[in-house]
Amino acid sequence: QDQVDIALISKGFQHQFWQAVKAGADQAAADLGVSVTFEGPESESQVDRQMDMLAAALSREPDAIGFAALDSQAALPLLQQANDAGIPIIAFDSGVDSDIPLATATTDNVAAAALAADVMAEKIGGEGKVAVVGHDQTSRTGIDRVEGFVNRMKEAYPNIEVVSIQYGGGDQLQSTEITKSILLANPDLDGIFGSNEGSAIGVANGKQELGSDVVVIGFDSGAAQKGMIESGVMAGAITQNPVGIGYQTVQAAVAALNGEDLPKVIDTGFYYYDATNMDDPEIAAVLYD
Amino acid sequence: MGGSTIDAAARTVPLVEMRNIDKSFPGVRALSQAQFELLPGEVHALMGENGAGKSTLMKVLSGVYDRDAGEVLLDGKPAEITSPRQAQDAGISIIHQELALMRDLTAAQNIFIGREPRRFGILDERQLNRDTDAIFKSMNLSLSPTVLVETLTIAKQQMVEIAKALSYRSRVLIMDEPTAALNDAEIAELFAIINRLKAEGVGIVYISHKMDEIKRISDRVTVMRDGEYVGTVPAAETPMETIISMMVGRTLNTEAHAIPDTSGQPVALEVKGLNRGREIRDVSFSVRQGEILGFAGLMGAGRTEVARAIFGADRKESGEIWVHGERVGITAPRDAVAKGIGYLSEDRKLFGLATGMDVRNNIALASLERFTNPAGVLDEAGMEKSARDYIRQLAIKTPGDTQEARLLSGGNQQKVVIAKWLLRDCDILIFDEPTRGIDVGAKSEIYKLLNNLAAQGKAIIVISSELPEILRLSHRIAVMCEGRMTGILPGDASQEEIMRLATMREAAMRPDAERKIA
Amino acid sequence: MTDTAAPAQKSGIRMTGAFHRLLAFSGLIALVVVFSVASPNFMQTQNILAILQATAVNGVLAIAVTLVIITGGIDLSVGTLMTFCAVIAGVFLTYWGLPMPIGILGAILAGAASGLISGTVVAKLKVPPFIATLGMMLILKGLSLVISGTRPIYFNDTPGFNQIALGSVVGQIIPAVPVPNGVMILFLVALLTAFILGKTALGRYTFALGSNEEAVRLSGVNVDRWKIGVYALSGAIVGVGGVLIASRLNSAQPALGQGYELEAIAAVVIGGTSLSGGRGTVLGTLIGALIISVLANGLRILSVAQEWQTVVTGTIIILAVYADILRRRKL
Amino acid sequence: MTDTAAPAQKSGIRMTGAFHRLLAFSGLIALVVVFSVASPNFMQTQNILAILQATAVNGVLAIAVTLVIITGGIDLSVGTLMTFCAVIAGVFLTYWGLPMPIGILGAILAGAASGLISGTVVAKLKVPPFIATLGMMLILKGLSLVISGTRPIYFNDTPGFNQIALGSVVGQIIPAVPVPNGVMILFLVALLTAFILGKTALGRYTFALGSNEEAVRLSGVNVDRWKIGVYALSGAIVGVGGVLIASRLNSAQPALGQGYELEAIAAVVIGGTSLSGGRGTVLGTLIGALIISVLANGLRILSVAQEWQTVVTGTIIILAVYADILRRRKL
Ligand SMILES: Nc1ncnc2c1ncn2[C@@H]1O[C@H](COP(=O)(O)OP(=O)(O)OP(=O)(O)O)[C@@H](O)[C@H]1O
Ligand SMILES: Nc1ncnc2c1ncn2[C@@H]1O[C@H](COP(=O)(O)OP(=O)(O)OP(=O)(O)O)[C@@H](O)[C@H]1O
Ligand SMILES: [Mg+2]
Ligand SMILES: [Mg+2]
Repeated sequence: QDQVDIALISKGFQHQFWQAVKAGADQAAADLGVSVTFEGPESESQVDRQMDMLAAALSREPDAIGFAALDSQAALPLLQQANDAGIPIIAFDSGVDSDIPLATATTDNVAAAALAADVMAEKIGGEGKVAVVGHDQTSRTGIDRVEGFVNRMKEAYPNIEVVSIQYGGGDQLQSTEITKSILLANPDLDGIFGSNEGSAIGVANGKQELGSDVVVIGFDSGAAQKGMIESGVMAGAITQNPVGIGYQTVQAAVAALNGEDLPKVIDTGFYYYDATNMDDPEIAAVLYD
Repeated sequence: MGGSTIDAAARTVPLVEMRNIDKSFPGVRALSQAQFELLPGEVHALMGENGAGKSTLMKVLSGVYDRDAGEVLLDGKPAEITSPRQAQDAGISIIHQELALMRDLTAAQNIFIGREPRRFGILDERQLNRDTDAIFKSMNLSLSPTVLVETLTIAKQQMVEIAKALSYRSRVLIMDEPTAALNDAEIAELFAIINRLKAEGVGIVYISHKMDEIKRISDRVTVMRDGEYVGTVPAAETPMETIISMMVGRTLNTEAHAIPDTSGQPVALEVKGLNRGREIRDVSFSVRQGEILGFAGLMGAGRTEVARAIFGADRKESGEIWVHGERVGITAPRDAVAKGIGYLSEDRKLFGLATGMDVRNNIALASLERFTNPAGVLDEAGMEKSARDYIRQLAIKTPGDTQEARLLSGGNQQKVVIAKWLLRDCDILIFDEPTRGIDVGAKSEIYKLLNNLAAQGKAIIVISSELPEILRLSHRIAVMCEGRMTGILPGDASQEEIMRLATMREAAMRPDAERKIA
Repeated sequence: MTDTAAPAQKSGIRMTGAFHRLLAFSGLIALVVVFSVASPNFMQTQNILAILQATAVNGVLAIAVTLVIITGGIDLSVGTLMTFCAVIAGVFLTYWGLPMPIGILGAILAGAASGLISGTVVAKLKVPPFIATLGMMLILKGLSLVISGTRPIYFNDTPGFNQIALGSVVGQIIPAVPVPNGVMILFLVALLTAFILGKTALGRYTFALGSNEEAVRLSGVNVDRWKIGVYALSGAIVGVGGVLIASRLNSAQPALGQGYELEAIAAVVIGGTSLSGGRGTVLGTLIGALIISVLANGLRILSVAQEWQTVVTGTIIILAVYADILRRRKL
Repeated sequence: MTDTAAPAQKSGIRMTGAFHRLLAFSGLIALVVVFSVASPNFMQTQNILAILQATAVNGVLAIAVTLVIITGGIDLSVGTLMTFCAVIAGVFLTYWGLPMPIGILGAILAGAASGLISGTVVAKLKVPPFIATLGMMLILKGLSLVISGTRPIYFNDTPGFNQIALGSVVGQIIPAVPVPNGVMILFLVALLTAFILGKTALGRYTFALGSNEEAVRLSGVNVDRWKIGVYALSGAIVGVGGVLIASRLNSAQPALGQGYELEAIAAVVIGGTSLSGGRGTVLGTLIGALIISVLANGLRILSVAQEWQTVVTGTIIILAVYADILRRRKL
């Protein structure tokens, strides 16, 4: 008898966030005695590549599928096909506008970024100029986090102006250069928000290289970001629970295969962390290296 | 060169012996049981029609191609030469028929490529240029070692190739049509060098289609036909007709040069006050229908430049061009072609042929519109028929009209380009060195063809560096020197008159005059 | 050997074509055999259709690039141009509510216009194709974002739009083989392009330009015009690719596309088209595109770790081209 | 005109060099002037240093590609090779705890080894450089992920490692101009490469190969060996780039690098090196890389919307190359 085979199609692969999701999934696979594959396109813009991956996964006839849709509409025909074949589907990271997924393990990116805005406002004293270094101009997470941050600032903090929003593709080097330009063009800047791990590290790098004392709020975790928060270069960061997302996705898939009922939404949560609470067990559990 | 040389040589061990060499290319048997022998201190001419296999045989000897079968002996001992390097080490160097220079490097860098003088691992450019200068001086060549090769005319590039071959100080020197691009003065210089090398005991293989050169320079002649060995004869004792009939397997009749009276014919092309920098200075002339106007001059006289300027291939600074009594504006070759002017360039590989395409398409290249229906679809059958017609008419040696042009021998490539313009049916034709690298048989066919075209009323300009050719063909002869037209002579002018006009220089040529980059 | 073939084909699709094509196929067949043996899931109809579907867009782009490469050029802008065309379709259909055929035509014309610009920059300004199309790649990438307002445009208001790629006219006739329309469109584009290359003056000049442009110019041909024509045709084909991907995703994704050009070029070269110009076939390109899709699909079906998939793909690309070179040398 | 110049320089840096270089600089200067006028923040020492720092990695990669392009080839693998070399340094220093110099040497040797492989595939297997290096790009990308275990490797245990790029030896001597070491390394690499190109046999053959490879072969030169040598040297230089980026980020990021090759090639061509081989200069490449950095920095300083930045960059790349072509035509 073969092991239960679960195919996870994610939004990305190389980035640490997705590797953390993969780690969680692998952990769950080991705990539950199933086998899991994990695949994702190179960038969050390659919607069609994700379709090809999903199609290939379907051909493999897995027992269940976990899917983080880059574009929920584009995936509908294939998801329908999976549904018709009786393959249970668990959505993760972002939801799909459809009833097909039995459950969705996700973070509310808009709310998470709004929390970043709140922290930023507090750190800079409720007024001043801030900037955003985003990771992707068009992907769901990219848009949600930048808009979540900017809209919260507009609504709640009229004295804070977002002077510049630029995108570094999540590439650390590019984000570093962008940050330096922003800092040099706006010498009176008070804070910068980096919208994912690569962006946040790039922002902190840029700050360090110029010897600026701007407040940096990051997103996600990883060894570098944790180190920067410890050393004070970065004030703090929002983290999701990627390991938890991966783990719970696989867990939900197994539960579905066992015929258990699932909640429609599994909120995996998000947290603000800084040097003061990083070692709290609750926080430490969701941080990854 | 008397028989004594041969007698003396007969007793020595040959430098090179090639026995029963076979070499095939896809679809072509280039060599079959070919033979060749070279003695020390001998100039051995290798002759044969286009595609006879001369270049291929020499490429086998110089390590460019591996032979399929046969033996090569050096100094009587069997030798394996599988790379140009091995050939060099064995004392064999070659001047290739197709120029093989690195255009972006200087003359000196080209000559010593692979053998650069170094000091502490660093290139010693000073030494390099000194050595090169010494070679140039020994050749009586006024050329700067630091000139970029791409700025040189074909003739000067050829001289650089010769200098390169000489620099190896080889015992065997192969020259594959070294004079195709040279003028008489340069040829005389080359022959002086050959005689010097001969005296030093160097064996020289000399390939040329110019019959008079063979008589002047060579001791023995080996004739090839269709990749096979035909025979070896002493040069001095054997009448030219015999050699030619060995080459072509029949005797050729050379017609007398008849100059028709075209003075009553309307002017087809008139050029007034053409100017461009130093290359073309106030050139005016006209050609009548049915007339062949020869263009004579030394290397770099500007004849090619004039032709290209008329044709619109290069821009001109001033000047008028009149076609059939109507002033025309020509800014690109297509304007010229639209006015019925065709130009056969002097460098067929670079400018004449789409080498990757087949013979049929090369012939049709200038006339595709004619074979295109309103929907843009080509009439392939029509193209095939035309191509086959011209392959027959010009006796182009090719397995078929779908053979790739690059696989033809040099001479046959030239014929393909001629066919292209004939098919285009231009009534003003400019032929720039039409017989460069073409064998005697084909040459006389092309002469006949040019005469026929003239008789049909076409106006023809023939640019040639071979005076006999100019004299043989032209109804009138225009002579150029340093960009100016120094005179127009009747077709029965003497060589001396032409040379006098061709050397009517304004000022003595500065030694670095060819360095055009300023 | 191919003396029996219609003479018309000989230059465009070359004399050694038949044999060569057979051998080029053999690489593809070898891959298929290996994957079939390795996984029972590979040879299912569903999976074959998935592979074909995955080939559609890249295949169309590769055919477009084939034209440019035969002239001796290269086109790095096909990926972002595809996206630009998709966005144009989105603007026409969703923002402006125009009828579907006009949206499709708009996308194809936008592609042709962009090709016209690239071609003009290459032919008239003499900018090397690599740079001209690299510049265009960036320009089009930016413009797609500008025009779309940096977010996807959905085609929900144009019912039937996603049937262009996903529906199956063939399946309606023969239900057993529901070949998606996208794949049929790829084949149609391939046939049409092969016809243009083999039988028309434009095709002949495409080869001639790649063989020796100067000789063509000196033959009195208006080289610039034909070259621009080739780029425009190539752009129009990319426009078809834009419609296909928009239909497949039922949306125009403005950030998509960069990187697709390299995959398309790889398909072209694996298919035996020479990067130095003058030779190439549409059939070869199709095979090249299929090899890439089969490889990607097969490795996924076998659940090969993603990082190793990349390594294997890189290796196979080199080996495929090397095999092609060996084959030619033997001929 | 340049009769007084040392003859040795003529081929490497060309006869028309002096004048041409002046004009190439003028494009850079024009950009600098425009941005200085447009923003008071542009001409600060800090910003100039930021631009230089931003040029370091791309500059080194561009110099590496220059060598290959002069031979008439192209190298698409420099971006991912850079990452691979950085990962190797990470493995040596962080995973294995070896001393810093060995880590640096390891990265450079890894680059040279990869160049050796690319060069061998190109020279011996006759695979076109475009494809050989495209394959290598994918292979190296996968291997970086495999070797690093798909996660960044940090250099926290190697104190001083990030001083390689970020420290400033110059600043310690002249505090007013704290030019980062990374920039000095770029200049060193440039000087060394210019020397090799102009004064050594390897350099001579680099130009000769790009000019007429067949002629070099017919001259009895071991073409393959030298070509492989050029690729290996180029790879070693990319290795330096890998060390630079690792030091700058104080980590080896295995997912980074793809896309950097096009920027490097753009710098090379903007700098006047011909993609058809045979001609090119290191100085030109440096200027080209600076033009790209200045452009990116200036547009960011001016807060031009990102999508428009891409459009402007694409346009300027085309215009810069076109200006270079016009200039040459006049000479
Ligand atoms: N590389 C090649 N591939 C295929 N065929 C070739 C090749 N080189 C030469 N040939 C063919 O071999 C035959 C001999 O050619 P070769 O160049 O030796 O003739 P040649 O006597 O030097 O002629 P020419 O006087 O025109 O230079 C010709 O039929 C030619 O088409
Ligand atoms: N590519 C070039 N770059 C610079 N100068 C050139 C170039 N080609 C030719 N020239 C120069 O132009 C002048 C005319 O050369 P052209 O080739 O027209 O002479 P020609 O009379 O046709 O001689 P040939 O017998 O060599 O064909 C010469 O001074 C020559 O040095
Ligand atoms: Mg020959
Ligand atoms: Mg001439």
